[in-house]
Amino acid sequence: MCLAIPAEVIKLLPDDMAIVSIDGVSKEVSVALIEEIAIGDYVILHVGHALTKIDPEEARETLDLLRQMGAAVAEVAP
Amino acid sequence: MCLAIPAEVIKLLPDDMAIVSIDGVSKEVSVALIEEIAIGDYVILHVGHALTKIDPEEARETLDLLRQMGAAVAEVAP
Amino acid sequence: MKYADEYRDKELAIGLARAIHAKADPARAYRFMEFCGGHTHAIARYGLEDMLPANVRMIHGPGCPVCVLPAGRIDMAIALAERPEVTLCVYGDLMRVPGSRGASLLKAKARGADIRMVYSTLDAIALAEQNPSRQIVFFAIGFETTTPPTAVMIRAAEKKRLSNFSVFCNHVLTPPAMRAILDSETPIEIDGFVGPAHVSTVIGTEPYAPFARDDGKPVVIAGFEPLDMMQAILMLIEQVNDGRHEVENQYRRAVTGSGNQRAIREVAEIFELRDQFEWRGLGSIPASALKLRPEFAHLDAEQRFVMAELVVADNPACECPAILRGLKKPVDCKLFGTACTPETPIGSCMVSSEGACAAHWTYGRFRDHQRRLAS
Amino acid sequence: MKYADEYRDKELAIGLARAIHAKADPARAYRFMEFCGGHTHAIARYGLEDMLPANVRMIHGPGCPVCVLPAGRIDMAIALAERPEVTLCVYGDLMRVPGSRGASLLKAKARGADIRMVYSTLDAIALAEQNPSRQIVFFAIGFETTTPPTAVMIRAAEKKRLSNFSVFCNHVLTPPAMRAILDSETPIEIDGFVGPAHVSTVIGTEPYAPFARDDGKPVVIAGFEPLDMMQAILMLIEQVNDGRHEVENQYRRAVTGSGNQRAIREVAEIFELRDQFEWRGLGSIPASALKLRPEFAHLDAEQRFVMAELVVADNPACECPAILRGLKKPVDCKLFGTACTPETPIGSCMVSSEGACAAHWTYGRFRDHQRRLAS
Amino acid sequence: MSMHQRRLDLKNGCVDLSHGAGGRAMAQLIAGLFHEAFGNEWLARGNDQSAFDVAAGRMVMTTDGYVVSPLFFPGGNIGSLAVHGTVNDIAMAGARPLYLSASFIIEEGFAFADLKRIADAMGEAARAAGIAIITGDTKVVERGKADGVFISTAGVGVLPEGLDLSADKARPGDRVLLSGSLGDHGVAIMSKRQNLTFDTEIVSDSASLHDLVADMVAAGGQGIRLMRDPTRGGLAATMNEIAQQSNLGFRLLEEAIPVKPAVAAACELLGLDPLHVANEGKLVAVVAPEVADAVLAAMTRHPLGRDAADIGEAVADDHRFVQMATSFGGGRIVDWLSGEQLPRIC
Amino acid sequence: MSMHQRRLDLKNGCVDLSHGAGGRAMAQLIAGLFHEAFGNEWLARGNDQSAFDVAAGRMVMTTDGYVVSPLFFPGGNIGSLAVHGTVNDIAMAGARPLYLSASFIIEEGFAFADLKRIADAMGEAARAAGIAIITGDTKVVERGKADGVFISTAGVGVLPEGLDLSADKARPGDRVLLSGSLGDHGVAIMSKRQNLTFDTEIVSDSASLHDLVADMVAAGGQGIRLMRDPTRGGLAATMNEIAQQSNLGFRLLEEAIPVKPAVAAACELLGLDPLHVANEGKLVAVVAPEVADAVLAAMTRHPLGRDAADIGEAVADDHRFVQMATSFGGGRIVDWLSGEQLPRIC
Ligand code: SF4
Ligand code: SF4
Ligand SMILES: [Mg+2]
Ligand SMILES: [Mg+2]
Ligand SMILES: [Mg+2]
Ligand SMILES: [Mg+2]
Ligand SMILES: [Mg+2]
Ligand SMILES: [Mg+2]
Ligand SMILES: [Mg+2]
Ligand SMILES: [Mg+2]
Ligand SMILES: [Mg+2]
Ligand SMILES: [Mg+2]
Repeated sequence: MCLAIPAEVIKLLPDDMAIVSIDGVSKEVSVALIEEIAIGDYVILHVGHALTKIDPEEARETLDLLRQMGAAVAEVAP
Repeated sequence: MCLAIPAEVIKLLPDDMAIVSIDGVSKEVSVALIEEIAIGDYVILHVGHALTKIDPEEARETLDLLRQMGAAVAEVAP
Repeated sequence: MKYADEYRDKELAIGLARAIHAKADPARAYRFMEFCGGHTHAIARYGLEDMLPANVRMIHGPGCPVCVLPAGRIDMAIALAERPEVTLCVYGDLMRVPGSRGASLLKAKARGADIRMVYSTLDAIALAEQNPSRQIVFFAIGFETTTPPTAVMIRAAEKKRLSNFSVFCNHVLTPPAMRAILDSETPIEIDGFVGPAHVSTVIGTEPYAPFARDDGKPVVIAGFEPLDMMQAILMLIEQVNDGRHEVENQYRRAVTGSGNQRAIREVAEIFELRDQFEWRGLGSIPASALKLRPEFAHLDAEQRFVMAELVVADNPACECPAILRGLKKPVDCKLFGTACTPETPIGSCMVSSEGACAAHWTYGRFRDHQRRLAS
Repeated sequence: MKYADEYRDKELAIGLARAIHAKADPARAYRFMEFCGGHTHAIARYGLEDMLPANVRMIHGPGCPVCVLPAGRIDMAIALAERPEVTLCVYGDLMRVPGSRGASLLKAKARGADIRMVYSTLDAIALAEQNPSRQIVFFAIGFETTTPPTAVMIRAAEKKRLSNFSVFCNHVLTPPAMRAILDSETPIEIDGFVGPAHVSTVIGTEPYAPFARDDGKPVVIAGFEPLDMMQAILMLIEQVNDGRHEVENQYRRAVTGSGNQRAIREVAEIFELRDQFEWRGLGSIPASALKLRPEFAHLDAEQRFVMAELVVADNPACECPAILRGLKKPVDCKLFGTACTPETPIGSCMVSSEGACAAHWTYGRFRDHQRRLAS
Repeated sequence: MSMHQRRLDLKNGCVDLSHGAGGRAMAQLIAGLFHEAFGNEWLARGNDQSAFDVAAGRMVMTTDGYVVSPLFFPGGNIGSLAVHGTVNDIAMAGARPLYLSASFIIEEGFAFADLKRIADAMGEAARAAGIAIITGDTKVVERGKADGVFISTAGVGVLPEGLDLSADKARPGDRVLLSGSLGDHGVAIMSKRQNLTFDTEIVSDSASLHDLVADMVAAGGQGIRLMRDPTRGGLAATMNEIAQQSNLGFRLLEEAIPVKPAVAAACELLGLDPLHVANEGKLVAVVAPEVADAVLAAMTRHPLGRDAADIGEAVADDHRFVQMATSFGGGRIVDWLSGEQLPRIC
Repeated sequence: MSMHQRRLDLKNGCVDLSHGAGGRAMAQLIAGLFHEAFGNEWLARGNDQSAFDVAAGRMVMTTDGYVVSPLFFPGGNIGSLAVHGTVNDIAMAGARPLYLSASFIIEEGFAFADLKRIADAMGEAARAAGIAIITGDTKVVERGKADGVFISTAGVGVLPEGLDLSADKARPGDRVLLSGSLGDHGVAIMSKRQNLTFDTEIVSDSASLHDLVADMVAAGGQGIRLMRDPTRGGLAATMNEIAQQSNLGFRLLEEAIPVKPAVAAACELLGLDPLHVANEGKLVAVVAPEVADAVLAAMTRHPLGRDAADIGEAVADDHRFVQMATSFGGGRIVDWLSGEQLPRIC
């Protein structure tokens, strides 16, 4: 459910609007639901609204963990 | 101006309407402008309204006159 | 078609043509104006010109209510139709009538105005009933013939208490137009009139009496079939030859002296005279048109929509004023067949196929060519 | 696509798949319900089933707000859209959702109802501004994810004082649906939940605590990318193996414990709980949906248009209730692939491509065939 | 195709946007309705084009779009018309029609039942003409973006050797032959138009003329200069087009031109000229005077040319006037229709 | 034609009903706008059909209707599309396109300037493809009964001897070749749709493929089983159609299928699958394994096949499944698009 994709804020507009970019596609969206927004932030975009910001630290840690989980087995597995 | 054609009344309808016939074409028209109308009457039809009845006597007389006028000359002309 | 085919008989036409040739005095010219577009149409459609002597010339009059509607009234109608809430109902002939700067209802419709062609006033009433959320305006035009059907419609709208219906009234009167032609500043060259056919079924022959009596012009009311026309021409020639100037009635099968009293009464109860009205090609003519009486103001589109009167000057190069007075012919106009054609009419005489210029373009042009060849 | 492509990496997937195989105890079965259609989609789209051990089975939950919308609410929307003054704005997914007797918004549109697909709530506002003479109704659906955008729209409508705008509210809540599954009469066979991704960006992880604490079910909130899913599955296996039942958060890059406070506040100010709401496939669930607060009654389409509540029974042959509780699979339904296909969906699980039956039809069918061949 | 779909509900169903989206619903509509109605080996192969064998020689190609309103009218419907009209444009070259293509643009909400009647009429008209509709296309547009259904057909045919009919080939002295009475199609259509409704026995003359043409070609051979079907704009438009393209004039005889009384009456009622009214089963041929009698005889022997008549001749005329001697005895020009064909009050 | 008319006001004028009524206005529109843009000897003759010589052999015929909205889009307009699309359906048979017909259905009020841009684009596309639009038709309908302009083109072409490509000819073991990246046309169109507007550099791939096809035929000859352009319904529809008609299945490799990042991003934004999105300048060929490398090499040498790829193979499968190994490592079915292509929220 709830189709939503990560998008980078590339321009802030009046009235809680912003332009986001996704791999060469840009679109005007609402950022009214986000407390503090800045250019360069990544947000989760759903039906034309930014729902939340993506935390780059957490994202990196999750990836690291993923790598460790796979690697750990690879080492122990025969 | 004022495209109008002779049409025969073939049916009387409520609300001052009637069906008229013109050589195999029939159409519902208003006869509200005619004082007394009867099946078999010919009327002058204009924009869906009967404007006046055609007087068959006068029509015949006009034709007779036409014939005479032409014939008279035919006789006198060389 | 009974009461039509008999009056299109070729044999009788030959007889009448002979009679006309016999009666027309070769020593003089007969210049008759057929007032009505219907007559113009008959002349063109049946090729009557070919059957008349060269010294009997027919001058096409202003008798087409579509042609004489001025550009300003068309502009007003377009502005009305462009209002988002309005659906304008018009007779088909109106669609191509030029407003100012090339505008027309056809083009306005193409650009999005809601304009519907209707065949009868009753169709407009039906449209109003079927579309209660839209303002249906009937673009009423026409001479005395077409006014009674508008009156019937207004009665029906009253009876049905239609609150979304109104009339943009442009009905005009024939006698004042004849008067305007006769009172023209440049002396006109007309020896007599073929009087209206269907107008006269409504108003009778009496309204033409002054033109015979006061102006000394013979008038013969004639039907629109070609034999009607030929007979009327013959009757006019006889009046001229005799030095008479009377109102005669060739169209007795449908026209009486006093007309259709019921229709006259209805029209009188609903409409009243305008002080002035602009005619394309003839200019402003006093007491020549009708408007709704104050009792029917609620059905008057000009009041409901507070329509501003628009007046647009006729193209000065257009020779219609002279043509309508018998002073010039279509080919005398330098716009004829170049800038002005039935596809892009400039003056009133080119607007409907019954205008003098349009009829000549559509049906008669080849004769100029023949004449040029002959000379 | 940053923050997406990294989580679709094939090499990392192979590692995670190995880890899952290593951690999954061959002696037992792991039956996890992914609540969200987004997870179902990821499983199907990326072919995750092929990468899991046979004893780890994913059960597709009710987590698609389109699928769970009951036929009665669709019928209500159709009746609304059929009103001549109404333009109904809908998200595209809704167009094919079946109402009763084969009806759908797509078919109602074909038959003349004014139904417009919008991408965003802001489009509905623009439509209302551009069409002041029409009643614009927004068909609001969705879980906690989609409710805040509706709230933003309602604030905008208030600010712009739109008198021709209203909302047909069908927003539903995920925790009560999970509760309904857990409280099902027939004991369910689910060992843990992959918890919602984007719902949780709004409401946070806390609302899932009771399912872990009181029901003893491990819950791992997971993103919608395939590696997110695999990591979550591994985390669930570890919880099961450890005998733990906690709420864990795999989707930490976008989900916090307490969620998006601003969004939660907006929603709370505008909406309130309904006593009951019907879910397709799950029946009536108490306190599982939202309606507009009395302060916003003027924007509530159900009140403005005095909409009658319509309830339509689910097709009794449809196995969705059992499928949504993990008791049956799509192929166990005798309508699957015959009467019920994505073109003619009968139950909630076939409605959107994320329903259990639709996902199996669209992406997974061939495995039945392969299994039949193998056996 | 076995695609696990419910059958098309041909009784109560209607077209929706999914039938134009390139998915299963579209495939089902095409297979269940169009292939069913047109039934031939080419369509059955299900390709985006169809192949056929040709002998060396000369072919013709034509297309017409059909937007007639109402879709169903006395004497036919848009489907039969879409076959007849295109067959006729092939036949007017003197060619034998072979294959048609059909492109449908359908408004969402259009009833399957009506679409089936239309497709069936097309199939029937094609079979009657001995041709096949071998390739097609279906698009669906939103409500309010079409008018029920539009059909564009294209057709190809083969020319008999040595025949090269063309509107620039008329010569002074040529005779003008008309295959039958004027205005039936246009009057039948107008009789069913909203706001115009009148009753008449007149039915559309819509018919495929290639068989009549074959008889004419057999009788007149290369003495036939050109043929044309007087459709939109009627005989008047056709004669003026030919006059322009051949740089000459015509003299027609009104008396010789057949018009049914009811057609004449309807035209008087509406203020139209029968010479401007559309026909869909009539042709005009301009032929060398030497073959005129033979071609006319061949025409009158054919059921579709029973009322054929010699209606006039081509004349030298730099002004390219189409003149007509009226049955009343005078002369007039027969001009193109100006603007649209509108009912007139004056 | 000298018809004493004012010139078409190509700057500010627009089509009205008179331009479809068969009179002088229509003749002027056709001569002044369409003949001007398409300019060729056939149209100049002004007949209702056009003739051309053919050699003995096999021909193909096809038609498509074009109803694209918006009419003008990045990379083309409805006019260029109406040429490319129909040329491609001819080319997909392996045939060389020869002639097109064009049927226009125009909504009153449509600006001449836009019509001219469209006609010019058609003329240009036809000249670029080395073909001619030799016959046409113009209809005008009332406002609200069309969507600006619809164009139906039909086309004919000649087949090289011995070539008989058909969607029922795929055999297990055959390779599937795709000529380039997917979804560019559909995404370019959607980026300009009202309520969907987004910005992207993506332009439609609309192009005539017959030249690429000729190179492929030269390289693969009768080893080519069939070709098809994945238009409406995208690659998914095309592969499923072939599977149905050839009664087999396919196994595709997601990794091998080129999709531009911006197309992928737009699809994610709208909840669409690039495999369902329309293309107008791409083709799929199913070829015998022996010729696969040679054909692929010929494709990649051609500018329109630069990104061509071998994307999978045909397999025996009574269920006619189109399967795909995902780039993530799993497997899935590639099904037809269900219903219409709608942006999704979930
Ligand atoms: S040709 Fe045109 S401009 Fe000249 S007089 Fe006639 S109507 Fe007027
Ligand atoms: S196949 Fe259809 S009817 Fe059967 S369970 Fe799934 S949704 Fe219900
Ligand atoms: Mg044609
Ligand atoms: Mg034709
Ligand atoms: Mg036609
Ligand atoms: Mg096609
Ligand atoms: Mg033709
Ligand atoms: Mg095609
Ligand atoms: Mg195609
Ligand atoms: Mg296409
Ligand atoms: Mg044509
Ligand atoms: Mg194709």
